[in-house]
Amino acid sequence: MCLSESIVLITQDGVRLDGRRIDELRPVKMQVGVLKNCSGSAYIEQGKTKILVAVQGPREAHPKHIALPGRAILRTRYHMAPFSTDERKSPAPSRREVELSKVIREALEPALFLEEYPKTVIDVFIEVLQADAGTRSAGITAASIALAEAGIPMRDLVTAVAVGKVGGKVVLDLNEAEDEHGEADMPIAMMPSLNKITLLQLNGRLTRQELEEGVNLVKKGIKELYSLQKQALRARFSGAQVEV
Amino acid sequence: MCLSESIVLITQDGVRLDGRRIDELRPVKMQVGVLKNCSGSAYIEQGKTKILVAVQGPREAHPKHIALPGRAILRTRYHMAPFSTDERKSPAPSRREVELSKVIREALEPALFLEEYPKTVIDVFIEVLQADAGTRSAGITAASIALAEAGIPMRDLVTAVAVGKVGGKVVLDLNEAEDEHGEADMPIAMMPSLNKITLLQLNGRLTRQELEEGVNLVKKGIKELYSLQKQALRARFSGAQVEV
Amino acid sequence: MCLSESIVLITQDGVRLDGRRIDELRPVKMQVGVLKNCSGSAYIEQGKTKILVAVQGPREAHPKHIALPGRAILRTRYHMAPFSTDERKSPAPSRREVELSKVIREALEPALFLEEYPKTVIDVFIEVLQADAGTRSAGITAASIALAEAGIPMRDLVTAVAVGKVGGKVVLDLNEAEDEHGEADMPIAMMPSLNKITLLQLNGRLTRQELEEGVNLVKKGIKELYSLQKQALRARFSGAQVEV
Amino acid sequence: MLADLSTVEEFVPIQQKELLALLSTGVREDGRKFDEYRKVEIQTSIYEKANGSAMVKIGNTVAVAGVKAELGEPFPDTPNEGVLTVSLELLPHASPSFEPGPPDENAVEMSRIVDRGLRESKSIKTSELCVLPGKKVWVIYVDIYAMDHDGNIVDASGIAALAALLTAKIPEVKVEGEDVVLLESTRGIPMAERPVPVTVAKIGDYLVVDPSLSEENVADVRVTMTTLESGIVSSIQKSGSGTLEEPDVLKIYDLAYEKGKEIRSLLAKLG
Amino acid sequence: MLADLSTVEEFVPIQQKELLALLSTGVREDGRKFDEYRKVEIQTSIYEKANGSAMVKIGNTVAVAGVKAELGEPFPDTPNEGVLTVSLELLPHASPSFEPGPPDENAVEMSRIVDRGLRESKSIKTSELCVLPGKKVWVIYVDIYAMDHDGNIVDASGIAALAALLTAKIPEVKVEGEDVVLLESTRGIPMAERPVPVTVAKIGDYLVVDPSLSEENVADVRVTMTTLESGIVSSIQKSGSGTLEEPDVLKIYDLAYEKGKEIRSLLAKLG
Amino acid sequence: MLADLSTVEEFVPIQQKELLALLSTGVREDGRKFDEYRKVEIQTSIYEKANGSAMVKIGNTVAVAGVKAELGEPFPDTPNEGVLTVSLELLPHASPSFEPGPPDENAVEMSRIVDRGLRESKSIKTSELCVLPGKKVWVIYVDIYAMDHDGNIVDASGIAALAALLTAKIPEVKVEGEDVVLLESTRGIPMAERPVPVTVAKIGDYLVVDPSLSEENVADVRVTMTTLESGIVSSIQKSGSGTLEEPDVLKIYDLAYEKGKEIRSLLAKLG
Repeated sequence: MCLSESIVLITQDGVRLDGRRIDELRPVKMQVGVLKNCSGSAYIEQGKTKILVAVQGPREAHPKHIALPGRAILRTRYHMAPFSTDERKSPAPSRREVELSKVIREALEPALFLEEYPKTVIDVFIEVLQADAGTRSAGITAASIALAEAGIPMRDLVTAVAVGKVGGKVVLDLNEAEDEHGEADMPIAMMPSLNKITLLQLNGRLTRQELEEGVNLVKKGIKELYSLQKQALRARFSGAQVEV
Repeated sequence: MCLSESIVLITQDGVRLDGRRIDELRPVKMQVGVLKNCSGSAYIEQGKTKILVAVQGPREAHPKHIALPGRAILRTRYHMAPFSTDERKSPAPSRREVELSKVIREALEPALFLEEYPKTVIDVFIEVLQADAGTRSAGITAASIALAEAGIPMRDLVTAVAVGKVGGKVVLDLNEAEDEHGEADMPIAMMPSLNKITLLQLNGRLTRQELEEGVNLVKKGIKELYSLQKQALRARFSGAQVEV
Repeated sequence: MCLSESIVLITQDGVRLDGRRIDELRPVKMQVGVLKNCSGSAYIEQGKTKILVAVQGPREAHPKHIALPGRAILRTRYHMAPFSTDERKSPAPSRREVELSKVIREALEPALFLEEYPKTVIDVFIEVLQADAGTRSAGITAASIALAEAGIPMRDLVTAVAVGKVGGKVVLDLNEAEDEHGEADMPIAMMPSLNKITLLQLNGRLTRQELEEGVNLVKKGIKELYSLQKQALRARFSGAQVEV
Repeated sequence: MLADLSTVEEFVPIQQKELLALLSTGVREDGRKFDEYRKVEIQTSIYEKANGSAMVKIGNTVAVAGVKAELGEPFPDTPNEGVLTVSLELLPHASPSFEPGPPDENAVEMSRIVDRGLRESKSIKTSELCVLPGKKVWVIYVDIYAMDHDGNIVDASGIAALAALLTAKIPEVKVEGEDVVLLESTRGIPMAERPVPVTVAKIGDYLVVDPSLSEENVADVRVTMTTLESGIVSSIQKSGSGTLEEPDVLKIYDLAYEKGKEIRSLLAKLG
Repeated sequence: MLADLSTVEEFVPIQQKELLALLSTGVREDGRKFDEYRKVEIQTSIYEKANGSAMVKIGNTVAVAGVKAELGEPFPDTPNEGVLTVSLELLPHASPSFEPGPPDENAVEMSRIVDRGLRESKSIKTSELCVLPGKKVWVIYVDIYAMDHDGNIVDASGIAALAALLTAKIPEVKVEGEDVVLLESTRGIPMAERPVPVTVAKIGDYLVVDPSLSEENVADVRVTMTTLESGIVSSIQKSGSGTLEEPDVLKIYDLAYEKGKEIRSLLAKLG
Repeated sequence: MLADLSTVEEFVPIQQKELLALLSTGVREDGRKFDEYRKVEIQTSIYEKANGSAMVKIGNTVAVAGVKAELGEPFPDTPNEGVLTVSLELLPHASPSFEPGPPDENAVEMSRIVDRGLRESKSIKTSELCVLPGKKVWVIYVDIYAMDHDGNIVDASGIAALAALLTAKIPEVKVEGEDVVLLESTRGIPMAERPVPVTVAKIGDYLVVDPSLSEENVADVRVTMTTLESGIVSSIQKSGSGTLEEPDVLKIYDLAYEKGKEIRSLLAKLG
């Protein structure tokens, strides 16, 4: 993250490069039930970021010794397709992907009643088909509705989006240019109805006050995404035809 | 595979670079029982191609969970020695070796009564010591007699050889120069007495008619190799001394 | 190992580069019980060589199928820290580390009553924090007292040190310059009270007579180290406070 | 929740018996005729960051291909030719039986079938991808993802790879001495052939084209033949531990060529 | 002998109940106050073959960091900047639950937390580590070892890395045309910031700073915030499958900044 | 079908008792004297595509070595010397207890014993393998395969490697400026020494040379000593979890030197 002086990421009037206001999400599209051979699936587009999520399970754990007697194991895999980035990404999992798989799992886990499926495993596969910033949060948002489609009982959905600091201002939902040339990126996931934070990360530099501003701003984005998640689930269960 | 104009791989009269006719095999040497510390073994030379095959098993499956209750598992490993090729080959298994291990297994499996050894594993190890084309087919031919020595009951032997297209003509049993500069390579394995095809691959370009010609020509080669296989088995079981 | 003419590793009077006599050990410091979260631990400095050893176990074997019904399995891992050498060492285990892990295990194993802990595993982790020759022998010397702290019953301690040939003379306990520019390095481990050799290796060139001389000289070093080992164990069990 | 593979295998004989009974009446489980391909849908240019991309659906089977072009070094033995690299990943999304991680033998085999189909037919004019002889050539990566597995991933993958290549755009370049400058303008990847893989399954004595997942599960053998417009077959792969009769070879060829033509006509509409 | 992880997990609820009862009386298991850090000891220059090294003890938790500097190539997109590479290994010495071998997700996460703390704060003036623009720069390897695990490895590792960097010496160089000569004289690694990570655990409703191992075992969540002298926070990581309330964020920030100052004053004494 | 390793180990005490009873009468299971090597057969130049190759049989133990020579870069610290790379694979053909795949610790140890035997004795004149100082040298790969394991793979491998090296042919080269041209004519690999490894097993109190598989299975210890014509010992390796008495060292040396001479005389006949 480096502050590049030559690019004006945001005008005096608070208009961003792509025309958005400070507190505006990118265009978002979500669909549930886009795949047939898994327990649940969802597709999300947030700006140019495009992600396909599938849930497999609950199913018997293999190998058996990983199973827990009192609850299901949740496993997550965050992965980027080789063609998802400007430079081709090696398909081998990077250290970044290992870390994100972990924090995403820990963002989803608090919402799930895993104790209802003892001795099983639930797999969440998040495949980034096109990466334009915000992939971990869009991945969480989509994973949550895929888990719902798979019938895993939940306390609440999990909804995520990043706030960041760009041209000195705290803004919502960075795109790639803002992420690269801005000063900070802070992805946050919440259970919106319960008002609990399940993921919190920061890369960059924020003052105490900006931290506070960020946490306030993010809730606006999460609220909007939450209602899109519920809409996508309704569309799925009202029997509407869904396509990838 | 590229048609190199400058090399005349075959004359007008149908004589090939190494003096063979179109429907002629390379010189073949087969021996059964060349190793002491395995269940079955065979050594084959076909032209300059030299291959050593060993069978280990049937034996208890490790780890146990791979075992099948109703039949033995057949595993095959096709591997090339680092010194077997013109350029030294890395000993790590290539994608080509992974694929050939699979198609070879599927070429041998139809001939075996695997249900006679439930819960066990039978390993076939094919080591190419010198590669001069036709290694997968020579490997199958040798593996089949090594399995016979190991006492695995069979419907029929499996016998394999390639046909190909060289200088516009469909020919039997390509050598390396023909494989490299010719137009097509089509290895085929059969259970000769049962007249069943168990392996069929093609790399290169053939017309429908050439495809038909190839399937006809290959049977001549398979018939000859089949009789050499039986001869090698007879030599082994008549108690003749055998050496690597 | 190459004989570099320009460096005088040893004077006519038998004085070595670092001032030691032919039969003199480097300064040695040993401490037992330096770590809290393992079954036993020891730290050794021998010249500039610095090594930390921990023992974990006896504990249940994982995966279970590696367990032996009649005795504990001993596992050893010899590893060098990336910052332990002049050029940064890759943290991935080298073939040298694999070999040394094996010979170290076989040097320690004869001293242990492994049959007292059937079905368990005992792990010995040897981490070289700074390498200045003699790391395998110092690692063995330290591992032995860490195993004693862990309460594993023993026939005798195991004590190790190298002899070598430097400037034409057989000397005790090579340092790095002597190892690199000398003619031979012969690490030896013994159970000192039982007078049994448990490790013997040689790299370099020795005559029959030098081999004999080396085996005699090494016993002087082993005797001195043995008494330091016992002193370190007494210090640990007399309750003295110990720090890394 | 799918039972694990070993159990599936145990049940095969029974399922096969039912399916064979059905096939003996001349119809397939999903009502198709033996030589009837499922509906094929092709979408292209779906990912802007890729030089080319395509999604192919064959019924409920979905495969996606992304093409990335990078300047790189040629192989020493072909200094004046671009490089083609094809890989196929069976996404764990596509089936409960697919595991994430490095490709297993099935994924390796399938990606090599697709790769050979493109390569042996000389579909790409690699000599036109040379930029600085012996030094810089275009390296074309084709990464294929099986996303939803309802049978016949190979054909879906091969068609997706072909569609992505046919519609890919790579930058034009200007060579100044030893330097290569990428221009704003783009061109297509020069293609000589449109090789289309068609898979036929043999179940008992019946040959059925474009097998569904349940047909694959009980099939003795699958054969993929890749044919060109001219009728030339450029790649064949038998897979599965069953056998073929000699006459099957030409029967399968005829099916593959016929269906290949139909699919090639769909590709022609991509422009 | 520690029980295996799955069993531990089963017992968590019970241990947590006991610890919560204790916390409700205002004290921690080891007698500390909620905002009390354990005693921190820092030793530096302990390995002569490393350019810099440090051992940090937080109570019974021990981490060691070694810095090696080598001349190498810059990344293509930052041709005039040195390279920083941070890695953390959880030595099997440190805990019966650590396995030797390639880092698992916990080790990867922790090393990335330490790495980001140093990187995002721009603590190292990487532009001053450029030797020959585009060709030769200093590559700084920071290898951290967790040696004894009694809780809060992340802070111990981050402080050890920082202490090793602050006291490291790298050779001065002379550039002659395209050749780089290493001189006898040395200099420090140019540092702009002293980012200190501080970890706070949430157990039930209680926030405790610098969690011990038994606190970590029952904590719902750990949050590591790395702050700078100016009060800027340069990296945050929540880890663990629990949740935070919104007001926790600033409470944790305040704890992290306060404790960071204390630790920074210890580092100031290193000279 | 061999029982798995753990079971074998359980049975060792019983087998050892029987073998010791036999040894106490002065004979070995196969009738050999304690200092008697099995029949050694050496064939060379068996693979035309290798620069050198050899098959060595010691009784029923078979090892094969292939030498490939390639032009490559020297190591930075020895810019004027060729490179020797030795590796040993225990083919799964050789024993039911060998697994295919990357070498385990036994294979690594054995290949390092063979490697050190060749390297520490300076058997190859690496300086004569330099083609363009600092840029191009011959890299000599020696790949050894244990094919049939009836005991004493190390000696078979070391002798096969030596025989393959002694009979290898590498192209002569012509250096034109920075270019290296390979000529049609060939020369041998320049050798200074013929280091021969000889392995002695200790079973109870008995030292037996060239142990068979059943002897290895019950031996407490194996010691391999590599000696040169001059009597110099250039490499020693004790392996196995048993112990040696001090006088064993010279006894083993004397056996190794004596048998090494016999084997060296066989190698002399290769021409």
